[in-house]
Amino acid sequence: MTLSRDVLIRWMQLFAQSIEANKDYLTDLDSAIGDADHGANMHRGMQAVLSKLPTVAESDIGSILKTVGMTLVSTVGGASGPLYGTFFIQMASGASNKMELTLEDYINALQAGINGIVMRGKAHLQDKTMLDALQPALDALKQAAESGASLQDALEQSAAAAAAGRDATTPLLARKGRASYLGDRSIGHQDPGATSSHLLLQSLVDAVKA
Amino acid sequence: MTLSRDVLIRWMQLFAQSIEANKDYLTDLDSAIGDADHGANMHRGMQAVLSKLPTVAESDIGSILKTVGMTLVSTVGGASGPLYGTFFIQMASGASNKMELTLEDYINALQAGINGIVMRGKAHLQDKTMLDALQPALDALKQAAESGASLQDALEQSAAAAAAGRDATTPLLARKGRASYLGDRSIGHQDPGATSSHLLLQSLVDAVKA
Amino acid sequence: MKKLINHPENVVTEALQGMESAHADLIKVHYNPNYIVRADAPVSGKVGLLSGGGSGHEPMHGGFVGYGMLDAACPGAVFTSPTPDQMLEATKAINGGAGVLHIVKNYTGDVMNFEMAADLARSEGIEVEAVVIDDDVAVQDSLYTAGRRGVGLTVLAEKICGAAAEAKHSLQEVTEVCRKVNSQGRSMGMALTSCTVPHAGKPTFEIGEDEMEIGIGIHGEPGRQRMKIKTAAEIVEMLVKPIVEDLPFKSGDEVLAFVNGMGGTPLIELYLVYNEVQKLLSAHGIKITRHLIGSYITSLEMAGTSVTLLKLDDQLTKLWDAPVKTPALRWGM
Amino acid sequence: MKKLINHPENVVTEALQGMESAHADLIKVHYNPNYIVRADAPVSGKVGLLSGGGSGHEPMHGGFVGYGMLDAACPGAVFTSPTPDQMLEATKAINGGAGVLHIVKNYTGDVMNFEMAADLARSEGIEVEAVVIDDDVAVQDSLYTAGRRGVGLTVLAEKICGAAAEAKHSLQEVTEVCRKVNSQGRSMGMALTSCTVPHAGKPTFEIGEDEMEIGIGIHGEPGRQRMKIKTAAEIVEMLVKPIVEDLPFKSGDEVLAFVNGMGGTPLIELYLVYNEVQKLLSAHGIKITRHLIGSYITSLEMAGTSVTLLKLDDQLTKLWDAPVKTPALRWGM
Ligand SMILES: Nc1ncnc2c1ncn2[C@@H]1O[C@H](COP(=O)(O)OP(=O)(O)O)[C@@H](O)[C@H]1O
Ligand SMILES: Nc1ncnc2c1ncn2[C@@H]1O[C@H](COP(=O)(O)OP(=O)(O)O)[C@@H](O)[C@H]1O
Ligand SMILES: [Mg+2]
Ligand SMILES: [Mg+2]
Ligand SMILES: [Mg+2]
Ligand SMILES: [Mg+2]
Repeated sequence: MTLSRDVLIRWMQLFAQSIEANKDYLTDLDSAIGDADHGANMHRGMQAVLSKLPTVAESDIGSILKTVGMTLVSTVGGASGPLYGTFFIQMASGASNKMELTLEDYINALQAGINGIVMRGKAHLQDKTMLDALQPALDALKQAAESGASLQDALEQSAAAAAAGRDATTPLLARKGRASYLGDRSIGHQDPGATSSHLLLQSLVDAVKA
Repeated sequence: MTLSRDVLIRWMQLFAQSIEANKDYLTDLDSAIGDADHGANMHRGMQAVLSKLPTVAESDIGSILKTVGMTLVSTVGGASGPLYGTFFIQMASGASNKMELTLEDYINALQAGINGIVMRGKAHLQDKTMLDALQPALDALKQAAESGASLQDALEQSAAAAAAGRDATTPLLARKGRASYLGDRSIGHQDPGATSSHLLLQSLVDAVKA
Repeated sequence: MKKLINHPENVVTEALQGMESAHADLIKVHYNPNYIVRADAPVSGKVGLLSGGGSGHEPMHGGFVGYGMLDAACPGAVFTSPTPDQMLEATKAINGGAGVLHIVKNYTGDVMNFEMAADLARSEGIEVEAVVIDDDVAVQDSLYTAGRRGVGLTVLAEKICGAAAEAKHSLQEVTEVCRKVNSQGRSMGMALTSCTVPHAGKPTFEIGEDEMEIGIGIHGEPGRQRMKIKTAAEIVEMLVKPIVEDLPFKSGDEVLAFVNGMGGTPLIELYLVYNEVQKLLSAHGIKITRHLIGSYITSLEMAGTSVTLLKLDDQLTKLWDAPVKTPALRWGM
Repeated sequence: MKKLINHPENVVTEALQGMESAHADLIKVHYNPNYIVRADAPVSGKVGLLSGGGSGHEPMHGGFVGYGMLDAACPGAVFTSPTPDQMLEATKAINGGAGVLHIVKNYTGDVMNFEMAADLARSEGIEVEAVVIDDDVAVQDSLYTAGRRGVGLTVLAEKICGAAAEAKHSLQEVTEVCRKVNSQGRSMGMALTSCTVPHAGKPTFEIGEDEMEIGIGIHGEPGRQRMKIKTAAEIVEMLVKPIVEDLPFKSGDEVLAFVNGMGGTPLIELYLVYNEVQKLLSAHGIKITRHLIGSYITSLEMAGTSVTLLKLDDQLTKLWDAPVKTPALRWGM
């Protein structure tokens, strides 16, 4: 089994839905340790992505991912705009002209996306950012692939690892992004970006199942 | 029995005390239909009067009343400053060189004071102002004098009439002062200036009794 | 009560001290009695312009003292008219021999105190005129014989008369201009929240999370009407329509539109309100040729806005455009 | 949520429309992508000055576009950094051939978006420099590697660099001046209330009637510390002491003191705060030679204040005094 163009487009549609459903939740998380806009930011961006998707209905996967990334960059703003934007643009870089992604392709793409986030945001693990959901998800994905899991199983394990990573942000003291200004007061709150990152990976699981 | 200089000075002291005790109450009344300062205004003025009283300890009644009036004019501000100020200045006009006031003198003085308020503020009865306490008080005073009441009884009846007049302001629609801007919404609230005017006349009763 | 203050008793004095140390180049502050004068007062041969009123409306009036606007301002206690002795001293301090105009907002207390001060000044040989500003169309019933309140138009009158006085117009002429401004301008205001008088320590009125007051003045007094909160477009219509109908302003008129914040309303909202005012007036064929947007006549920390429209002609436009240099209004120099 | 708005989605656009119709003589507003430019942009041979950031801080930045200050400003969504495409378009629109300086407040989002924009502009052949302002001493621990926030000093940097650019200094020189301002200025802020992001619809943080937040930023984020409310004198000491000790400012220093309101704080309180700042600094032998008092960098309707001190020398003082003509700051013309 591979990830087809249709699955990727469905992924974006489901992610947009999931953001919409969790908009207030993300904003509440961002109220506690940020500036109360993460839900609105991601929603604005994914609505723009939705309206752009028809223009890439016939394109290769690289173009789809790049369009998603460029759209996020130019509509989200804040920290999450350049970060998620770079994530998709970097994912796209190895996927140009591809009409489907194997598990291995997807692993490489996710690795590239995460590298992009680190390059742009210079965060480390445990800084209480989206990286704390994404990196464990990549690790789990690789492990699943090594142990011969199916694509679907691998994605599920990856999303589960993202959820665990997200939960593990709660006790952390933030060292990057707006939450870092709070110092000790950031402890005890779940990171909004890690939360949206889990939603992203969970949406892919749902897209594959659908 | 007459009103001596000592009684007049005690009157002002007791009025200052009474204002102090009722400061928040007067301000609350003024919050409902005005600008929440009548208590503070009167308190500021009477504190200034208190500190001026020693300078007139040896003076005639006209000078005492005039000093009270001038002090109120220059420290109270708002509507009540010129009104109470003019009241006392006009009361003083017939009392220069007097060392005591008979009941008749006091009636004349009160009449002059009220005339001053009307001249300055151009209010009519039932406009929901201090006049609605003062005018009935003067009427009652005259009636008591005609029926041969003692000074103390006359003052008591006068203060009681002021209380009734004050209470009767509640259902009125304000036509003068700040409360008039509220239109119908001024109905149902007791007038702050009528309330302080009653305190004034009640303080004289207390000063005579003390 | 949440305020950046030390003690309620000292708010006015300490704020004056702040103004004094900040703006020593423009103004001098006199204490006991309190008044603020132009650093170069009295200006010989120029009509002196005095205004004053309760404190809590900053920058009005003290922030408007300086070249091209007021010669002096008398700050009272918070929301309480100043006293005649303040006004008398200020009148004397700014009398440059051409007489003094008192610009008075129409409140019983202000009017009476200014009347007493004018009498005292005249008895000392100073020529004094007074114009009472009464522009608030929220107070519309002629039964309420205290008349209309003076609100936003006061700021425009002070600027325009200041320019006329600076141009060495006579007391008669400056007074005429002030009357003209008063006859050609109207205002109305609304509030989203109450304010808290420092002495009182609690909000002047209670108001629900979904309510607003329409037809408020500038002293935290309740308005004419309480209702559910509406959109900016609906609110602007409720403010502008009575103004336009009252004068009335007509299609083809050129106006100065003044969108004022009550103290707790941020500028982003005032621009949004201005946008609605502009749209509504242009639908009526009324053209905004000058504007003022900001919190210039406030009610402490009240959230809300007021709209003032002043019908312009060449004379008023020129006087509005003339240079002004005060702590709160400055252009052309 | 109590706001003078129509719909949360449209706040930024409608406020921009209000600015556009009010200030057509000074600025032009471009939509999709959103940016505000000087009416006469690009000014040939002059370094272009661009800043930007989330909306909700008005008048910053759009109110500072005009002669002697910014050439363009990019407004993002409320409290959200604008996007690279806005910045790229604005950069192109103000490039008069002498290069463009980006003045960036130090927030992860702002920095990343401006970095992307600068890369794009450079790839189109425009010379771009960027200076990141990070003046907030509330963020003091070097462990928190996002670094200090950019707050009040940004306003001063924009004015001073604007004067340098207007004097046709080179991109190199204007950049140097900006770095100098950043190295010589420090700020700290506090809040009495939270603010409400229109989208969110409820206050960003809850706070008791007797509490305040010390060490806040400008995005309604909670501060470093919550405590019982104190007097203005005590609050000023909590703000000014860390500022003075950090640079450090020393006896004999001449400074510009900027007392800023967060949006919901009235001017009377800002003057009172300024009075305390002045007293405290003069006790330290530090002399205020220039000042700015008002709500210039706000957090929507938040009540609170911030203090910024900038060490002055002849160069900076002259640039500060140079004429400026923008919607929100104007003098000398
Ligand atoms: N340097 C960084 N590297 C990775 N992720 C980051 C970084 N800074 C912030 N983030 C993520 O961005 C999220 C906040 O996004 P958002 O609220 O949309 O932007 P902003 O902080 O500009 O308001 C944080 O919860 C965090 O996960
Ligand atoms: N024209 C008037 N004539 C008589 N009394 C008046 C008049 N206007 C106002 N008052 C009285 O003044 C009182 C208000 O005084 P105060 O609150 O001290 O002044 P202000 O209204 O200026 O704030 C009112 O309650 C009313 O009794
Ligand atoms: Mg955020
Ligand atoms: Mg009152
Ligand atoms: Mg009053
Ligand atoms: Mg943000």
